[in-house]
Order: sequence, then C-alpha cells, then structure tokens
Amino acid sequence: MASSAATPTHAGAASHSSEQSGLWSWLTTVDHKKIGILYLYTALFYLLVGGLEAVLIRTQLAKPNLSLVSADFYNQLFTMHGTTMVFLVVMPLSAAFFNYLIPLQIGARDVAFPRLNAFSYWVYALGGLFITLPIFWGLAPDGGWFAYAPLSGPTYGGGYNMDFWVIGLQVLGISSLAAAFNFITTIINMRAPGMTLMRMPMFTWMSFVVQFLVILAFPVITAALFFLQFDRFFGTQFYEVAAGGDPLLWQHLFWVFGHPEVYILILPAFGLVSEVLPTHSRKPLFGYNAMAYSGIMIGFLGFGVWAHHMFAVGMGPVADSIFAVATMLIGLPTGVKIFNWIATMYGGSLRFPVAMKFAIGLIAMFTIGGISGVMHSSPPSDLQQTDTYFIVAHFHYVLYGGAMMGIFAGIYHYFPKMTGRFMSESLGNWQFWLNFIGLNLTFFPMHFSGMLGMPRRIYTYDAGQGWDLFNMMSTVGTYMLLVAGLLFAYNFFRSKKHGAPAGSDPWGAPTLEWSIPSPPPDYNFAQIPEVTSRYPMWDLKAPDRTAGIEHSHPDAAVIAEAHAVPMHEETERRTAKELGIPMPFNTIKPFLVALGIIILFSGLIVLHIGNFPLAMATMLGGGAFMVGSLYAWLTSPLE
Amino acid sequence: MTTATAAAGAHEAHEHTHYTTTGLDNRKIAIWAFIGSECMLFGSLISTYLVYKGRSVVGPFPHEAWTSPTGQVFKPILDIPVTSASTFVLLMSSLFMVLALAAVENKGKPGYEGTLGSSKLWLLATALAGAVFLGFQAYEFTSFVHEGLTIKTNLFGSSFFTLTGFHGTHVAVGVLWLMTLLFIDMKRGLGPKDTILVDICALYWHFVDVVWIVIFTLVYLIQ
Amino acid sequence: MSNDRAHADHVHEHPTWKQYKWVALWLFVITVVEVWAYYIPAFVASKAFVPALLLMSAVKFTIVVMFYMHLKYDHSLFRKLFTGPLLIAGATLVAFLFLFKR
Amino acid sequence: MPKLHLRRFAPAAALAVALLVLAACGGEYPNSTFSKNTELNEGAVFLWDRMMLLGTIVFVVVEVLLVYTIFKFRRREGGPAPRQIHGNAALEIAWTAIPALILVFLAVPTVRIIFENQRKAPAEALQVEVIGHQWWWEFRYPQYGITTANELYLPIGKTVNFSLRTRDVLHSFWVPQLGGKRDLISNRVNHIWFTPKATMEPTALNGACVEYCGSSHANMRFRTFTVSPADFEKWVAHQKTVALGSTAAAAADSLAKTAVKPTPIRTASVLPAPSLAPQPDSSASAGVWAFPADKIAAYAWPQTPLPAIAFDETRLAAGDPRAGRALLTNPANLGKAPCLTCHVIKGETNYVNDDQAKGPNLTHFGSRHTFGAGLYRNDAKSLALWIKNAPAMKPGVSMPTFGAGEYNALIKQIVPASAGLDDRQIADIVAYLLSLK
Ligand code: HEA
Ligand code: HEA
Ligand code: HEC
Ligand code: CUA
Ligand SMILES: [Cu+2]
Repeated sequence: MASSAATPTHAGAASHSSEQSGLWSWLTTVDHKKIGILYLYTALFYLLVGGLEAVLIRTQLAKPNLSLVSADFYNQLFTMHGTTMVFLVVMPLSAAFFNYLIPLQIGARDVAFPRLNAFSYWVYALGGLFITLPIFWGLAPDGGWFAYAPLSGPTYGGGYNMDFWVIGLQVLGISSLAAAFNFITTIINMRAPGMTLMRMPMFTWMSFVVQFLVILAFPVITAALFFLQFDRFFGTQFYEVAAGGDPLLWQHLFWVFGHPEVYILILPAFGLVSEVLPTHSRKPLFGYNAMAYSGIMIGFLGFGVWAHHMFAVGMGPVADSIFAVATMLIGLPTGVKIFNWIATMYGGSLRFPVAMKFAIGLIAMFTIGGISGVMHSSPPSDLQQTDTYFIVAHFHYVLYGGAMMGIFAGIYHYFPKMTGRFMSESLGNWQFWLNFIGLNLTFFPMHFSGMLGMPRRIYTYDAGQGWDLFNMMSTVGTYMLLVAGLLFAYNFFRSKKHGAPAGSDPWGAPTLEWSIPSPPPDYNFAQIPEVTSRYPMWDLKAPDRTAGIEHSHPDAAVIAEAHAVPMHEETERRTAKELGIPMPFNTIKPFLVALGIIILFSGLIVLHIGNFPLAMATMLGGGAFMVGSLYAWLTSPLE
Repeated sequence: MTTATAAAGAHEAHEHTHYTTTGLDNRKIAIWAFIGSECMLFGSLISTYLVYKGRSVVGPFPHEAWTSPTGQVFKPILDIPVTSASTFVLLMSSLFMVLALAAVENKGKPGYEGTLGSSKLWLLATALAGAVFLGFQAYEFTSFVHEGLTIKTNLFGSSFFTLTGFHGTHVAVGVLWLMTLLFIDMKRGLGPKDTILVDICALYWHFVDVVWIVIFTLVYLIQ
Repeated sequence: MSNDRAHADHVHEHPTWKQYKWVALWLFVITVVEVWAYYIPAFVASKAFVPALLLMSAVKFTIVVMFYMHLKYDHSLFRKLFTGPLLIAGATLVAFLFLFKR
Repeated sequence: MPKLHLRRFAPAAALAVALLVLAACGGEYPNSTFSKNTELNEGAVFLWDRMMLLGTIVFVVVEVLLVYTIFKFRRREGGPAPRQIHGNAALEIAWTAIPALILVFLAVPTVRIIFENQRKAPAEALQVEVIGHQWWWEFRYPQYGITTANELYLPIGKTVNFSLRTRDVLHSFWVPQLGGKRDLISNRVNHIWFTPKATMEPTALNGACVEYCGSSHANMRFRTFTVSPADFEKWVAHQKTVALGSTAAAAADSLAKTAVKPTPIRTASVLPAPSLAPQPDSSASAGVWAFPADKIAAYAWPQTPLPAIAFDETRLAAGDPRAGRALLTNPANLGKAPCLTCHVIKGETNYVNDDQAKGPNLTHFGSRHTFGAGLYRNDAKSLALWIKNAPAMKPGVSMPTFGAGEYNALIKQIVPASAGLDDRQIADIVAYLLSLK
C-alpha cells in the first residue's frame, strides 16, 4: 500500500480504527492485529471450556464404576471436548497467530482482504457459540468428534444433538476457508520487496502450507456434512442403512479431511517453534530449505494416508498395505524437522525463557506422540490399538505435547510484541513445569491402560480390569494441568497490565516483526522495509551472524513502486492519518453477514422442530439479511 | 456458501492499485485458490455419485428401466438429448464469456468496435445462456420428480440431485454475478481498468462450465 | 522478488476471437462425437467406450482451461494453484473408486 | 532468568516411567494385548516388539541429543558467539536416510503379516456369526443352529471364522487376549479369523465393543469362554436342545396345555406364525454343560453396582418358575409381560424369530453367567431388578420398564400399578428364566 503523499480520497472520514475504542471498535475492526487478538481471547476461552470438559471426563474415570455424570452426558462431554479442542481452540489459536504475525513477518500493512478477515473471525465466534451453548441444556452433540454414520444420522441420532454439530461444523468451515483464501493471497502477494518465498520466516512458511491444507481438506468435509445435513433435514438417503447407504462413505470423506486436519493443527505450532528456537539460540534455523520443504512434504503426504484411521473396517490387504506404508513415510519429513531443531540449538548460545522451554518441550513430547503414531501405522498391530486409550495417548502427545506446547511457546514469545510487556517468567516457569509433569502424568499412563485393553469413549469401566492405577494417575495429572492453565490465565491477564515493559525487540530476534514498536501501530510499517536476506533484523543488529548467507537487493523499480526504504528499526509514533497512510474503514458489515449465516442455518433447527413456516421465515430472513449485508459490504469502499 | 465468501473476498476492491509482490491483483490469486478448493468439493460430490452408482436398492435408475415390486414400470431416468442441448448451451456461454472479457479488456481498441466490442451484449448473452441452462435443469428436475425420482427416493436420487443441484447453484450464483456486472456496465460502462472485475467472474464461470463437462461425461454418458 | 514479477512485466496477450471461435467449434464437435458414441450400442458395450469418453472429456476440459481460462498465457502461479488441487482431487477420486470397488 | 530445573527432573521422570513399566509387568492384567494366544496376536506382538525396539532407539537418540544440547550449549556470560551454521546437506540426508532404513524394517514385516492375516479362512473352521445390537451381542453357530447372546464359547485349538454384521449402528468386536478387532458395519459383512492356541488353558476372557455406538457403548461387553474341544461338544449338544426340560417342575406336561393359539400382538404379515410345536427335547440325554462358574476368574465377574431399585428380596426364594412361565407364555398376559415379542425362547410360543428379535435369545439363559452384555452377574437379585426396571440399569436400553410404579426412562412415564408387574410376579419370572438351564 502506498505510503506516498497522495491524499487519501476519504480524508476527514472519522472511522479509522485508531480513532475508536470500546466494544464497537472490536465489533467493527478490520485490523489484522485486533482480529488476531480477538481470535486469541476467544480461543483461550474455549480452551477453558474444553479443558473443563476434560476435567469432568477425567473425574468420571478416576475410578471404576463411578457415576458423576450420566452416560449420555459423558458422551456429549467427549464429543464436545474433541470438537472444541480441535475446531474452537487449536485452529483458532493458530489463526490468532496467522492474523497477528503473517502481515508483520512479510512486511505488509494488512492482509489482502481485511474485511474478509473480520468476517472469518465473526463466523468462528458465532459458530462456536452455536455448537457450544447446547451443552447447558444437555443437548450437545453426542456422536463423537468424527460422528460416524449411521449413529449421527436421523435414524439413530434423531435428537437435536447432532443437528448442532452438523450445522456448527459447516459454519466453522466457512470461517476457515475464507481465512485460508485470504492468507494464501496475502502471502503470495503482499510481501515486502526482497521478501522472497525462500526468505519468509518459517512460521509464515508453515502457515502457507496450512492454508493449502485447509482449502483442500475442508471442501471434503463440507460435502460430507451437506450429505449428513440433507439426510437429517431433507430426508435424503446418503447414509441411511435401509436404502443401501454405506457408512464407510462418511468415514472415508471424514478422514480425507480429518487427517490433513491434524497437520493443520500441528504445522503452525511447528512454525512458532521454528521462530523461538533460533532466537534464543542466537543461531539461524538449521537447514531452512529442508524445513520449508519438509513442511510441504508433510502436507502433501497428509492427503494420501487417511485410511490409517480405518484399519479395522476391513479394507482388504492391498489397501491396508498401501495406507500403512504411506503413513510411515510421514515420519521422514517430520524427523527432519525434529533433528533440524536440535541442530539449530546445537552449538548455539542457549537462553531458556519460558517460550524456549515450551519449544523444547514440544520437541521432546511430540517425538513421543510421533513414535506412537508410527506404531499405529502398522495395521496388524494397530488392530490391537485402535479405539483404545493407546490412541488417546498418541493424539494427546501430539496435540497437547505438540500443538499446545508450541502455541504456549508462541504466546510467551509474542506477548511482548502484542502488548509491549513481558509475561512473568517465574509464573511461567511454574506453568511450564506443571504442564510438563501434568501432561506426562495424564497421558503417559494411557499408553498402558490402552495396551491393557481399555477402550476409549467409555463413560465407565468395571473394577478388576487392571486399569485403576493408570486412570487415577491420568486424573491427578489432569488437575495439575488445570492448575497450570489457571496460572497461565492469571499470568496472562496480570502481565497485560503490570508486566515489565518490553521494547520493540526484546529477544534479539531476526525477523521483520521485531523491527517495529510493541505493540505495533495500526499501519504496522510506517515505511515498508526493503529485505535483503532471511534475517533482516540480524543484518541490522548483528551483521556478523548473517554474513554467511546470500544477500541481494530487490529490483530498483520494485523498490520504487513499493515506496520501500532500506531495512531499519521503526520508532514512528504518528498516526496513519498524520503519515498519510490510507487505512481500511472499520465496518460492521462482515459481522452482519456472519450473523445472517448463523440465522440462516438456525432455520434448520426450527425445521427439525417441525415448524415449517417459521423455519422458512428464519432461513429466508437470514439469507436475505446475509445477502443484503454482503451487498452493502461489497459496494462500500474499503478505505 | 463458500462461493459467497469467495466472491466477497474477490470483490474486496481496492480503489487505487497498490504495490503487490507479484504485480498481480489480489483478487485474481484468491479466485484461483478458490477454484482449486472447488476442485475438491466437486471431486467429493462426483466421487460420492460414482461410489453409489448401482447401489440403490429401489429404482428408478439412471440408465436402466425398473419395475417396482408393485408392478409399476419406470423408464431409465436420464434424458440424453435434452441434457446434450443444455450442455451445448453452457459450452457456448463460455464463448460469450471470453468475448465479454475481451470486449472489456480491449474497449476502444481497433477491431473491437461494434458487436465484438459490445461487452453489454456478451455479458447479457452469457447470463442468458446460464439462465437457459438453469431452465433446462429445472425442466429436468421436475420431469424426474414426475417420473418418480426425488432426492429422497434412493441413493441415486440423493447423490444425483445433490451433485447436479450444487452445480446448478453455482450456475445461479454465476448468473447473478454476471447480471451485477451487466448492471455496472450499463450504469457506468466497463473499460480496460475494470478487466479484473470481469476476469474473476469469467474464471469462475469457465470453471463451472468445466465441471459440467466432467459431470456430463461421468454422470450422463458413461453407463 | 524480482523473478516473481518478471512474468507480470510483459503481460501475455490473451487470444482473440479468431482463436476463441475455433475453440468453441472444437468443443462443439467433441460434444457431438460424445453423444453420438452414446447412441452406438456396440461401442457402448465395448471396452473402449469408457476410456474414449474420458479422453474426450479430458480434452474438452483442457482446452477450456488453457484457452478460455487463459492458463496457457497467464502467470505460471495460476497454473500451479490449479493443477495441484486438481491432481489431488483426481487422485482422491480414483482412490475412492478403488476402495469402494466390489 | 530462573535456572533450568531439568537436571533435577530428568532422573525423576526416568524413575516414573520405570515404575510405570514395572507396574504394567506385574499385577493382574486380564485384558492385556500382549498375550500370544492366537496367530493374530503373535503377529501383533512381533510387530509391537520390533516397533518398541526401533521406537526406543529413536526416542533415546532424540532425547539424549536434546538434553545434551540443552546442557552443553547453555549461554554463559562472556562466552564466545556461536558459530553461524545454516545447514549441512550431508547431515540432513543422513537423518532422512537412517529413519527411512528403520521404516523398511517395520514396513516389510507389516505388509507380510497383513497378507498372512487376511488370507481366506480354512474351510474346516468353526463358523460364528457375530451380530451387533445396541448394546448387546448375538452369537450364532450356523453349523449347529445355535443362537446365543453375550457369551461366546470357542474350542481351543480350532480355527474360528467370524462373520460380523450389525442390526443397527457400527460396533466393533474385540477380545484383547485373542487379538485384532474388526468393525461391524451396516450393509456389509466383515470377517476375521484366528485360532485359540492348543496350549491355552480354558479361561473366561473379557471382550468389548470398541466402536462408539451410542448411550451404552461402555456397557456393550461380552465374555468369551475358551474351552476344550470335548467340553465344546458338550456345550453344543446342550445348546441345541430346548431348555424347557430342565425346568424344575416337568415343564413338558404344561407345554401341551399352553399350546393354545395366541393372538400375535403385531401384524401377522410381519411376524411368522408362532412356532407351537416344541422341538425334540434331547436335553435329558445331553446334560447341561456350561463353563464352570468356579473356574471363572474374578475379573470376569461383573462388579457393576446395582442401582437403587426397591425390590422385596424375600420374594425371590419363593419364586415359582411355573407361574413365571405362565406369565411369559400365556397370550393372555402379553399386555403385562410381552417378553416373547422381543425375545426368543426355543420351544416356547414365539412371536418373533431370531432375525426379528429385538432382545437376546433366552433359550438357555439360566446357564449363562452374566447378562445385560456382561454388565451384571446372572443372579436372582440382579435379574429381578432388570425386569423391574432395565432402563435404570443400563442407559438407553430399549427393553421397557415392567415393574409397577417404576419410572420408565424410555418414555419418561411411571408404569401404572395396573399395567406393571409386581414383585411377586417378577420373582416368578426370575425363577423361570433361571430354570432355563
Ligand atoms: C497434531 C496432530 C497429529 C499429528 C501431528 C499426528 C501424527 C501422526 N499420526 Fe496421528 N492422530 C491424531 C493426531 C495427530 N497425529 C489424532 C487426533 C488421532 C485420533 C483421531 C481419533 O480417532 O479421534 C490420530 C490417530 C492416528 C492413527 C489412527 C489410529 C487408530 O485410530 O487406529 C494413526 C495410524 O496410523 C496415526 C498415525 C500418525 C503418524 C504416523 C503421524 C506422524 O506424522 C508422526 C511423525 C513423527 C515422528 C515419527 C516423530 C519424529 C520423527 C523422528 C524422530 C524420525 C525418526 C522416526 C522414525 C524412523 C519412526 N495417528
Ligand atoms: C487439541 C486437542 C486436545 C487437547 C488440548 C486435549 C486436552 C485434554 N484431553 Fe482430550 N481429546 C481430544 C483433543 C484434545 N484433548 C480429542 C480430539 C479427543 C477425542 C474425542 C472423541 O473421542 O470424540 C479427546 C478425548 C479425550 C479423552 C478420551 C475420552 C474418551 O474416549 O472417553 C480424554 C480422557 O482422558 C481426554 C483428556 C484430555 C485432558 C485431560 C486434556 C488436558 O490436556 C486439558 C488441560 C486443559 C485445561 C485443564 C484447561 C486449562 C485452562 C486454561 C489454559 C485457561 C486459559 C484461559 C484463559 C486465559 C481465559 N481427551
Ligand atoms: C421392547 C423389547 C423387549 C421386551 C418387550 C423385553 N425385552 Fe428383555 N431385552 C430387550 C433387549 C433389547 C435386551 C438387551 C439389553 C442390553 O443388554 O443392552 C434385553 C435383555 C433381556 C435380558 C438379558 C439377556 C442377556 O443375555 O443379556 C433378559 C433376561 C430379559 N431381557 C428378559 C425380559 C423379560 C423377562 C421380559 C418381559 C417381562 C422382557 N425381557 C421384555 C428387549 C426387550
Ligand atoms: Cu457397540 Cu460400541
Ligand atoms: Cu491420521
């Protein structure tokens, strides 16, 4: 965006994001940083929700034959726990970082489509409420997070519970898709001069891969969900047993989405860790190219392994073998990452703030989950593991020990950038160690209970099965995790107000986002920097460190066109208006469109209740509202 | 749904052209990413149709006649002549679409006076062709219902109507999009600087056409 | 990135009416052949029918994408953005047909 | 910067893991997947051992490197600036190639064992049909015409070929000690086969449904009894009979009296004509054989706590099997005790056949050790409560509440005194059911 003196056409308009505050400014913001913060808060709230669900689950399972919750409520708990953690916690936490960091890391003033960005957030926020609230009426989805047909269909799951799931997930998919188109465009097209693809920070790289996984995986679940919705609301036969429907169709479609989805969950965390480690090792990322390509490979292979979730369905030896071998292959690019991270630290000058501890925690813990993953990949052996707690152990090591650890690392690392203050290191250390011990205490025993025959998704189990000790350990560990989580919340909110002030570059990091003030002004960069290497900030502050890598200047014409200036640290405190930088208007319209979508889909619930006229009215009303708001959005100028 | 959001993104118009890394317009990148994504959506829908082909427990069926347990006779459902006609119409609409784009892109250039340069005409023609296609589809759907095949009847009905219905919805969105362009063209005239607006619509439109090429072969012709 | 922009600097000319009308004619002819083939029972019964139809459909697909969607002329980025997903979608479809074969 | 506590933590962690491993090796683990009782499990354990070995190597290498790096390269004040290394192609190739090699050692036996396990079952195998229901198991032995529920008998040393299907949603069949689970999938018939090793002791093993299938998925368990071939023959011979002969007071004579044509409660077109003629009764000659209760280990006895359902236990001792039988089989009582519209008792007046029955086949119910899909011990008290209020004993079951004055969670109504069974009647039914040895 031009920082030229050309007077913006809207001079005098009073709706700059910088000029507003309060609730309205949050509802109408189109600033990627504010949207990132919104994502962060909302997702942390859902982390608490999903975590409390886990605490209930674990309390119920502490001992055999307990009856703290009913069977039906338990089924809702694990369904919602899985759904919440995957779709409302880890993906949005990643999205928080996409939003906040990508434009900063590539030297852009915003994302490609700021209003679409706001729209993504609002669809997520409203869709999340839609799927979460029913649990207070005991109406929450209860079909498991992969909702196998026909249990999720109208014949065997005729209540309202799964309605909320099929609709909620569909809506959340819209959010993820819209965001993905946005970030793909942003990363391809909004980079500062000189910021070539192979100079992008690793977090941006991994996010880039993730966006492609989203645009390729989500349409598949969209189709599968439409079938299920049509079955539930319009009487189609896709998964109806009596009509010859094949439950395996749902399973294949779900996992064609579901497996790439797990890499959607982990790659952003990998990216964050790849930022944290070099910074605190004072050494560049080892094997940058291999890191980027292995991310791409993981994403690509991720589309060819989905049926490893279905080894028990009897696909026949050929399919079993193909999917087994393909699955094992994913260990290779992932291994490259693990070893390259260690090599990054090796020979470095290591410092261990909390962020670094969490990053190292990810390496240590993800490896465990990865290895158990490879153990599942061998079907004859997986048949003894699938649908037991051994699987539960695997995916919590990769998800909690991997994704969540990486995200915590990211939060501690970027908190100073977002707020201008440090989080408390001592509280953070407590949280880290409680987390680390709690996580192992919770999930390691699950390997044992699983291999000793404990099925998953059971609300109770009998005494004398040899599982009591392990379950008790898991439950105790969960309470440690809860304490750790609450410590984190306390630290987070306290530090926001009272944390020690941090400068613009508190860690001595190599990438662009650290060249601007903390928190960054709404326009990010007063002057777009000209990037000449992978580590622009080190070029500036520790040139000896980057002496060994290639430097090159972008085209003069390009620099001129972008009004770019040589790399520098910014201290600019003037507003966008004073600087003459055109900023997008705040607008409520994306929110309204999102609201319209929710209303439109809610009509389906009314349809299920049986009130046809009201259902039509809701859907038509919601649809009209959506289209109207959309039209208003499209016809109003961006800036 | 996704169409709407992508369209929304695609319309996120910057009034003045900004610097971009590739020199390309953001909207064009977004629409191609969107089309890539749509490949997976239609891939899933088509897969489902093919997987369920021949698995319906009751008729009517696409290519074979069927006698119900009560003795009622149903003829094969698919009507190739009618669909061939509508296929032809959709193919031609793609020609109109490129002509519309060329007319906008080259407005005022030599060779683009008169009919060839009339973007309004070609936009209208494209939209009309789309509408005719939709008309054919409406006719097809209603006649199937009369012949005893609804979306609820069997697996064939469910997967057929869903697949072609999704395609039809895409066409309908495209028609609305074209009409909007036509409206803008009539209001203020589209010129070379508006190429991107027509271009992204054209890409969408051709993609919808391409999907139909696949559907026509896989669903209608191959038995 | 200088090579990012190299393509954009000399914008390739899109084809014109002369070419477009030939493309349209080809599309029309292939469609006629397809439908015609459908009405030859002997051909329908033969092994060549399905491959032949798939081939014709693929040709139509390709020329629309290449010429009408300008993939042949535009920035190579678009080709990547389209072919990648198309291949994954195609592979998944084939895998499904294999997995559900009975 | 607070200092790193890893030094203190690492030994503690190692200790914890060691303790866990110890804990898992000693002690009672009745559902362990590591017992090599069948060829399936041998394959699985072989692969497991190899993966454990390779996995441990990878784990140790990674963690040792990591911990070493953390300690070795801690920042020291005034220390030298680190050398700036951007990568090393040789190293990166090495740590791709070595894992690739490791995977070869895993992939090759994996594929071999996949193909071994999925060969066609030997023709002479014992055939067992497993039919999943929400939330209980039906087992049929088509070679012998036997239908039973929730308790599976397998002869030691003989290959069993299971064909698995479901009457409703997906389930999954699993006996951890015997290996490999397999899903029951609507509209499909699945297969799995294995051979309980000839060296196995006769034992009672726990099995479970391991595909989430709704409310009582956790309560969809079953028992497997591996028995000697001779005992298996005895069991088969007994199961083939009708159980009525073993009823205390010679049921045979009352059979003739009850042979009135009942009015089936559902439309005749759906239901087959009730089979009135009792099948030949050979129970006298065959003798009752079931897995001896005293050989059943503690872990195989359900310990599910009984819910608080009021029942006058003194009635149980006085339960009259003949009265109970009359309640079940006399069409006049269908309104109060419609048991046989959902259950089959071979030899009695049945309204449904096995393919239509909504509930387990009760022919030899008295010789079973557990009921409710392995949820309760088959004793008079539990059974009485079950008949009185099944939905209160197992979430979601479709068997209605029969006890007068009880709350029926299925339809959210209290069973009126007039329509329900009183404790005396229930005791009679219990006595009858338990007499169905
Ligand atoms: C963040 C999410 C995440 C990640 C990254 C992974 C990563 C992997 N997963 Fe996991 N998985 C899940 C989330 C994830 N998984 C979830 C949620 C489920 C359960 C879904 C449900 O049923 O609810 C699941 C289930 C699941 C199954 C199905 C099990 C079953 O239900 O029967 C399988 C089977 O193959 C599997 C395999 C793998 C493999 C091989 C990897 C690999 O990517 C791991 C690769 C990493 C390593 C191997 C470690 C590092 C490598 C080295 C140090 C190099 C040397 C290594 C070797 C030579 C082995 N996973
Ligand atoms: C990212 C994904 C994720 C995460 C993080 C977790 C975290 C946890 N999970 Fe989760 N789990 C799943 C994904 C996840 N899970 C999935 C997909 C399933 C399968 C569902 C299915 O079968 O359908 C599952 C299933 C599952 C089961 C099996 C249930 C069953 O099969 O019956 C169990 C049982 O112990 C369990 C336990 C836990 C525990 C104890 C945690 C703990 O780690 C949680 C600890 C967290 C907290 C206690 C919250 C702390 C609070 C804060 C941090 C507050 C911060 C707030 C502010 C700043 C405002 N999970
Ligand atoms: C609507 C159908 C229905 C009716 C009527 C019915 N039952 Fe049941 N019954 C079931 C079902 C279903 C089960 C399996 C429940 C489970 O374990 O999940 C069952 C289980 C049982 C069992 C345990 C069997 C086992 O092996 O686990 C007994 C005993 C039983 N019923 C007795 C009776 C008696 C006695 C009556 C009549 C008073 C009766 N049932 C009426 C459906 C019915
Ligand atoms: Cu049956 Cu779970
Ligand atoms: Cu997977």
